[in-house]
Amino acid sequence: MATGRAPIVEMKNIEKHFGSVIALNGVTVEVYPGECHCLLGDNGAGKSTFIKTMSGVHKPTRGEIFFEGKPMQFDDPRDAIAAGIATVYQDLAMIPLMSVSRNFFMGNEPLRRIGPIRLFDHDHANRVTMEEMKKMGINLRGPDQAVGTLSGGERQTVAIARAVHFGAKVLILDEPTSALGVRQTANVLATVDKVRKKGIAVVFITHNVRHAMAVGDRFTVLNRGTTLGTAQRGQITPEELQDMMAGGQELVALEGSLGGTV
Amino acid sequence: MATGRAPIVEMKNIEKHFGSVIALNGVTVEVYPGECHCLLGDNGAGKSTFIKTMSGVHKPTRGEIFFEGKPMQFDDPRDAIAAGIATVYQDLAMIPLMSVSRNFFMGNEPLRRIGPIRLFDHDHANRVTMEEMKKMGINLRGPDQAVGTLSGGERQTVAIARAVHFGAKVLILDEPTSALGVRQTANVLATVDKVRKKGIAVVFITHNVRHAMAVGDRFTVLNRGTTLGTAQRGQITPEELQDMMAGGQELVALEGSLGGTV
Amino acid sequence: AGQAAAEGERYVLVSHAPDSDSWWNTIRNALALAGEQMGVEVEYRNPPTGDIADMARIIEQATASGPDGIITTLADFDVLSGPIRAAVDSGVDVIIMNSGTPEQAAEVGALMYVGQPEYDAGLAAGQRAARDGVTSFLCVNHVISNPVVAERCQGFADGLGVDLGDSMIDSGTDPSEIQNRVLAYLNANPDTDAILTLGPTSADPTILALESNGMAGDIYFGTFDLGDNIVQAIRDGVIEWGIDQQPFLQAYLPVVVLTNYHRYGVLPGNNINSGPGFITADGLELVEEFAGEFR
Amino acid sequence: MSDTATGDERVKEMSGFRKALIRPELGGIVGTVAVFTFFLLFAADSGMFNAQGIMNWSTVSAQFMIIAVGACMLMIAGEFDLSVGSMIGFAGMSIAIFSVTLGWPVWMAILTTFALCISIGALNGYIVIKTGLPSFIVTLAALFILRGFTIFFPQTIERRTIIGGIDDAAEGDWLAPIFGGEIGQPIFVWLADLGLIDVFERGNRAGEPVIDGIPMLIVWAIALVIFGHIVLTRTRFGNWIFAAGGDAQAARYVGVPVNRVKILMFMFTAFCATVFATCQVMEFGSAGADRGVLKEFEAIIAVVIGGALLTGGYGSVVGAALGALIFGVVQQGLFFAGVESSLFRVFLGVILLFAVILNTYIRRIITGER
Amino acid sequence: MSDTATGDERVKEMSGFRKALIRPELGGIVGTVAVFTFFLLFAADSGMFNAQGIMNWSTVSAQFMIIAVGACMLMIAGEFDLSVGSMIGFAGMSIAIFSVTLGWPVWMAILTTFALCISIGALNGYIVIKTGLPSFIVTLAALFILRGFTIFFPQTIERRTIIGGIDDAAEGDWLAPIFGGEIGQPIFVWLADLGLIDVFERGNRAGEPVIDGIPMLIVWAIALVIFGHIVLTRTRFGNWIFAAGGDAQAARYVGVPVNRVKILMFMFTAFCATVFATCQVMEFGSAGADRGVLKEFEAIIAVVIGGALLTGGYGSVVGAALGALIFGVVQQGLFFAGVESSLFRVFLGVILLFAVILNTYIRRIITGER
Ligand SMILES: Nc1ncnc2c1ncn2[C@@H]1O[C@H](COP(=O)(O)OP(=O)(O)OP(=O)(O)O)[C@@H](O)[C@H]1O
Ligand SMILES: Nc1ncnc2c1ncn2[C@@H]1O[C@H](COP(=O)(O)OP(=O)(O)OP(=O)(O)O)[C@@H](O)[C@H]1O
Ligand SMILES: [Mg+2]
Ligand SMILES: [Mg+2]
Repeated sequence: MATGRAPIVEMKNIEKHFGSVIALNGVTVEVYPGECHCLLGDNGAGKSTFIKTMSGVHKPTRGEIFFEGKPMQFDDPRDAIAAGIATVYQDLAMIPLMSVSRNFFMGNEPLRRIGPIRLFDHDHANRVTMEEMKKMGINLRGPDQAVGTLSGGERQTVAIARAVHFGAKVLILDEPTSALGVRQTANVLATVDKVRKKGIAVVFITHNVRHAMAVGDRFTVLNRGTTLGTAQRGQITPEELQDMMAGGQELVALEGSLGGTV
Repeated sequence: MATGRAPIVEMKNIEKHFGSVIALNGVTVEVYPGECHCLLGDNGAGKSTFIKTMSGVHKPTRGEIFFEGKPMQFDDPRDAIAAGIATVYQDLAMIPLMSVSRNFFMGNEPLRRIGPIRLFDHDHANRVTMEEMKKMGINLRGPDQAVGTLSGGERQTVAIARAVHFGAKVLILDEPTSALGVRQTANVLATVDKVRKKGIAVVFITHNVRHAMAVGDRFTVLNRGTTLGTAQRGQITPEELQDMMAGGQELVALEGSLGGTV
Repeated sequence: AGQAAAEGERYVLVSHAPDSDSWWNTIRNALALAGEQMGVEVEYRNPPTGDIADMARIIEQATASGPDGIITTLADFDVLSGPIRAAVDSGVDVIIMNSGTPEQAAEVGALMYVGQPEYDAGLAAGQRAARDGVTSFLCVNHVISNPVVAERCQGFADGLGVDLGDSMIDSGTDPSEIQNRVLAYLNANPDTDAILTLGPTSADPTILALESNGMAGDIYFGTFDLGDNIVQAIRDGVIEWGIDQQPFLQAYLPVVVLTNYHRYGVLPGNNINSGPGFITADGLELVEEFAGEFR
Repeated sequence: MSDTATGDERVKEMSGFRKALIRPELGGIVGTVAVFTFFLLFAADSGMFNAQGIMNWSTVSAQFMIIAVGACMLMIAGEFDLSVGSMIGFAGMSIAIFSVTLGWPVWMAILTTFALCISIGALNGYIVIKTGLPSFIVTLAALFILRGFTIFFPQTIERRTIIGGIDDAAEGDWLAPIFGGEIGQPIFVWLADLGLIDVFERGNRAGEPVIDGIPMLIVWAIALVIFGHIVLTRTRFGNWIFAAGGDAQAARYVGVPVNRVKILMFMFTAFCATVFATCQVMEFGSAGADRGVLKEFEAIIAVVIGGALLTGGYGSVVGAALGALIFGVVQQGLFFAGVESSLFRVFLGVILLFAVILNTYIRRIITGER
Repeated sequence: MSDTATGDERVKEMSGFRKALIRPELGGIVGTVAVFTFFLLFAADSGMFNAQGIMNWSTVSAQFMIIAVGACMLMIAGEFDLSVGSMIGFAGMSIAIFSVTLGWPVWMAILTTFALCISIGALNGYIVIKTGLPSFIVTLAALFILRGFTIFFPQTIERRTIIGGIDDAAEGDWLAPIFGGEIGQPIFVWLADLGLIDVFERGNRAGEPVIDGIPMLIVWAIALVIFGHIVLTRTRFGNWIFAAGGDAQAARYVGVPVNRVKILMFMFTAFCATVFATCQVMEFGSAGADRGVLKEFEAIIAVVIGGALLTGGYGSVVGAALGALIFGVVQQGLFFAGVESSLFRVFLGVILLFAVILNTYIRRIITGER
């Protein structure tokens, strides 16, 4: 599905060291518009670190990033966001004490000019927030409800809605479903599907092979800071993927009922 | 598998209100020794709240708790732990700045008498910690390594090892696998299986039907603070369970590939 | 603050001292006594932290509450002259006490000045010490940030005819720290001739310091203001003299003067210097009995 | 999908009235009403509410307000500054040394001092950001360092810890009246003519009204409160301040320049402290090394009484201003009511405790915090 | 399964030497060595290191140690107490009022004061636990309330704020020497005979050794440090203190009685403050209303220099004791070295900053914190 088109993000030989810890040791990944690229791997494989270099949170120790064909250097999440890379982090980027609409527009505040001064356009923010949340199936008490009063699933939805709303070209989701219930998960996966169909590139991190198989177009497996390769949808069975995710080693032997269910 | 034997914990008509929020609205559940009792349900269904009343963190607003047939009132997690109820919380009860062995024995410090004074027996604590962690397949740098330097999966394992080591009769696990990789998950499930076979009752909370089906003997589904009933293993298919977990409502319609995968 | 007292006059005394400054207790006691004896209502006000800018606000507040008279210190002429002048102009009679100079008192329009100009007192003490053969000294300043009190050291240095230089130390208010800083200083400068302390807070630990290093009675030791331990030390010969500016009079006289002025229109023609009086080992009886309370 | 959606059977409804009432400033408003009621009952005839009395507690409250605005915005941004008090002393001394000792024109002394103090604020912020240390520690160090220099410099240069004569130096200066002047004199003359306020009875100002005009201190306080309030609630930057204090990491992730926000807030706090110091120096004409002692606590107390959260991310400038008003009125009011002044601290402590307990309760309702 | 297992190819090994070196007290040790080296170089001939000089800075350091031990353990338990300084003033005044004004036997006055102050500590803790407010606010309120009463009571009862004559009252009391006495006099006489320490050359004590004995203050400091160190590192309760400060919620979950631990630590802090006050009162024979001002900061600074984490869960009593030693030596050393005394605050601030930066670095290595 990706051939013929130019990749929107190319990460080449990315390395990232934290002091004495080598978190990434040369990872190369390409992401194409309109695809859902799944990033899989063990705990501590370096998935979060990798997408954080993509979104400007970390600067890679070595390696290059091309965005829409041009070499790019993100000094700051702001730069990445401005370029069109929106990220929903594993540790949710929501501020519980602030209202939903302030959170929704955090970092992208709509402005209204009054003469020379530019003010935060609260009316616009509130209206858009209510609309967007309704589209996602969430009825807020009001736009000034504090995020702290929302459930985990609701917050996740706000975060995704926010990323999509601001016209991201690339949407990165770091384990968005790990703490979610069945319905909430279905909802998120459906959203991913919808977003992808709009031509947005989605990078999706998960530990759940089934979730990956459900929405993924391509699958990259990381292991201890290096990549074990990228597979196209249909070229790989869930079982093979599972094996790769476990780092190619034999799984701990489980008796009877347990085999193959995880 | 549970019939004929007396339940070790009986929770009858438990209600729990937080100010104006009714988190539990009359939940009745029985747990038998040697079974793995899965607690399932939507986000915010009240699963965590329920097990917290079982482990003495919250006092139920209404309802009764019987432990080994006798009515019990836990004023404090200490009481529950003393009675033999050990819990691994969703928000891990580990202190990152403290060493593994101090964490392992936190609340159960081994003492050594020197005349009239009783001191913390560090040697014993260190030895036991190293042994227990090795049994779980984790090689520590040393017992005084800070928990903050462990990965999420490792911490989870410490928490479970700790609970098992202190001779719990009931082991409660709140979403232990949600953030874990494939291998780590398999490991935890295998541990649950092992623990259950020792005759310990396990209460296992998860959003993943497959994990539940893999180790569960009985399944109780909570929905908006009430129970939708308890099913025996083999009496229910994963699909039925899935439906119940989603609160009996139709799932958000997903196209093609997505159906039935979550 | 009702106006129910026998004759109805109400006087407010405003000091620059922080709450905990014990020297001002004598002032408060004398004020209360004078109020009782004259049948007038008296109030004592001070900035809790000793901030003189806050004191200016308190004078303004006192003016707003419309008393018959205000008795105030003039700890910082620049800061306080405005509010005091405003008080005078709005019809409140003002007497300056304690700090300031007679000239400054006249300039702000006060009726008179009762007190001991700090610099002059220090100067007198310095001249006396010079006569006794002192050539170098240590000034133990427990309120380094209060400029009024530091004037005493400056005056003393000028009286001796030496440069203040490093002779003044910031001792802090903790007795043990004062004691040990004095010890440290004397250790490092063993040829110091004299010690000047600026009140009981610094004098008491200094006495202990001298007792512990054996210089008690040996080194020339003078202090400002009185307290139990100072009197005892004068008796023991540890302290040469204490400068008594007679705080009692500084509070008592203005009340009496103001009351009589308001009742009968009589007013002394001059300022009253309540000090410096040098208290030495002779004639300590009454001083001893009332030290810290009325002396 | 939503537990908190309208009509959720698991949440009892809150009345509309109660909801309208519940704002961050509520604690401050309740406190202000309580305090005024109290003093109207117990000190009404003491002159506290005549023109001079009102001017008196207004001025004191305005002083607190100026530093409270800075402290409030910094606290909302998740940090705080214990060096405010020392900064006040330092700024005043700096103006005095530049203008009196070095003989610079006063406007230059003031502008240089502003530049200097704001740089120190920026340095505080920079250290906090770079080292990741708690601001408590960093600004505690600054508290000691600044106070040390404030005593050291004048003592070394001028051999005393108080420097006067600034009013003479400021004569005819164009900048000085902006801090030390007064406005609205004609209004007061007119009010005095109407007999609404008293006039001086004697002296060379006999016949003039007892109140000259509104000191610039009060103007600055009001201006800063309005400025702070608008920035905080109406601008993009205000949203960033809340975000930086609520969860700095989360804010960074979505592209809020948290470091810049925090450093700017440290600078703003320093600015407010310098405004305070400049007004004081221009009004009184002298700078002392002990100015501003404990003011950092007073600022923090005013802010906390006004409903802000010590840990950041929540609060309101209007609340902080009300906190300052309460503080000022109580402090001066106790004098008017003739209460033994050593009990002032006791009252302050008790009010602080009650205010925070009330505010915590209000905040829990608003934010659903647990 | 483990990333951090030995032999992980992704982690560079740390040398054994470096590992042995890395302890929470390292910062304190480095600081102590640095400070002593400095003064040995620059003030060796000033008498700082003769018998009297050593006793001098030892006494000052011992004072800091007494309050630092309490503050340290409380800080590790995740709270802190700004009312320590006020508590010192309050406790001293309480002993004075009971023994001098009310004429109670001194031992009864001391014991009653201990009971009273420890109860106030417990109340502080209780309010913090029950309301969930930050201890900063609660103890700030206590700071004001206690200081207010410390001034108010003696002023109302005795009409003065310094009460003397406690030494006379303590004559022959069995408890007083435990706080105000000295031990080891014969040793010093013997040392003086050997010529190892000087004797007074002039004054009324000529011929006696310059040091009488070791003040009980130092004995108390050492005893408290040892006690605190053992409790913290060697007992079950010590583990609970770390747990309560590291993550109160997590500790509660596994059955640590967090509330009890925290309240007990508040009580212990109050106990230390009272020991400090009692030693001071017994040594100086008088109690003043301004005793202890700013001591809360000094205690916190000593603890933080000693490597404890302001946010709790990490630290060491030995470190805090070293912090107190550094503090005391620097303070007295500057006097010996003849540095302008107003610069002491500047040094203090600078040392504080450097110490915490060093400590943060060490802690990150130990705990893998990011
Ligand atoms: N800021 C940091 N400093 C030091 N080490 C870090 C830092 N962030 C991550 N690491 C280390 O880098 C490695 C990769 O971490 P990362 O969070 O990227 O893993 P992950 O694949 O996202 O794991 P998970 O599935 O558990 O989320 C881990 O060993 C981790 O401990
Ligand atoms: N301390 C509390 N105060 C107020 N409301 C609470 C509290 N704890 C839980 N709740 C509310 O009670 C309900 C049940 O929460 P609970 O955490 O038990 O859900 P859960 O089933 O564990 O959900 P998840 O699968 O997301 O972990 C939610 O609406 C939650 O907001
Ligand atoms: Mg991750
Ligand atoms: Mg839960």
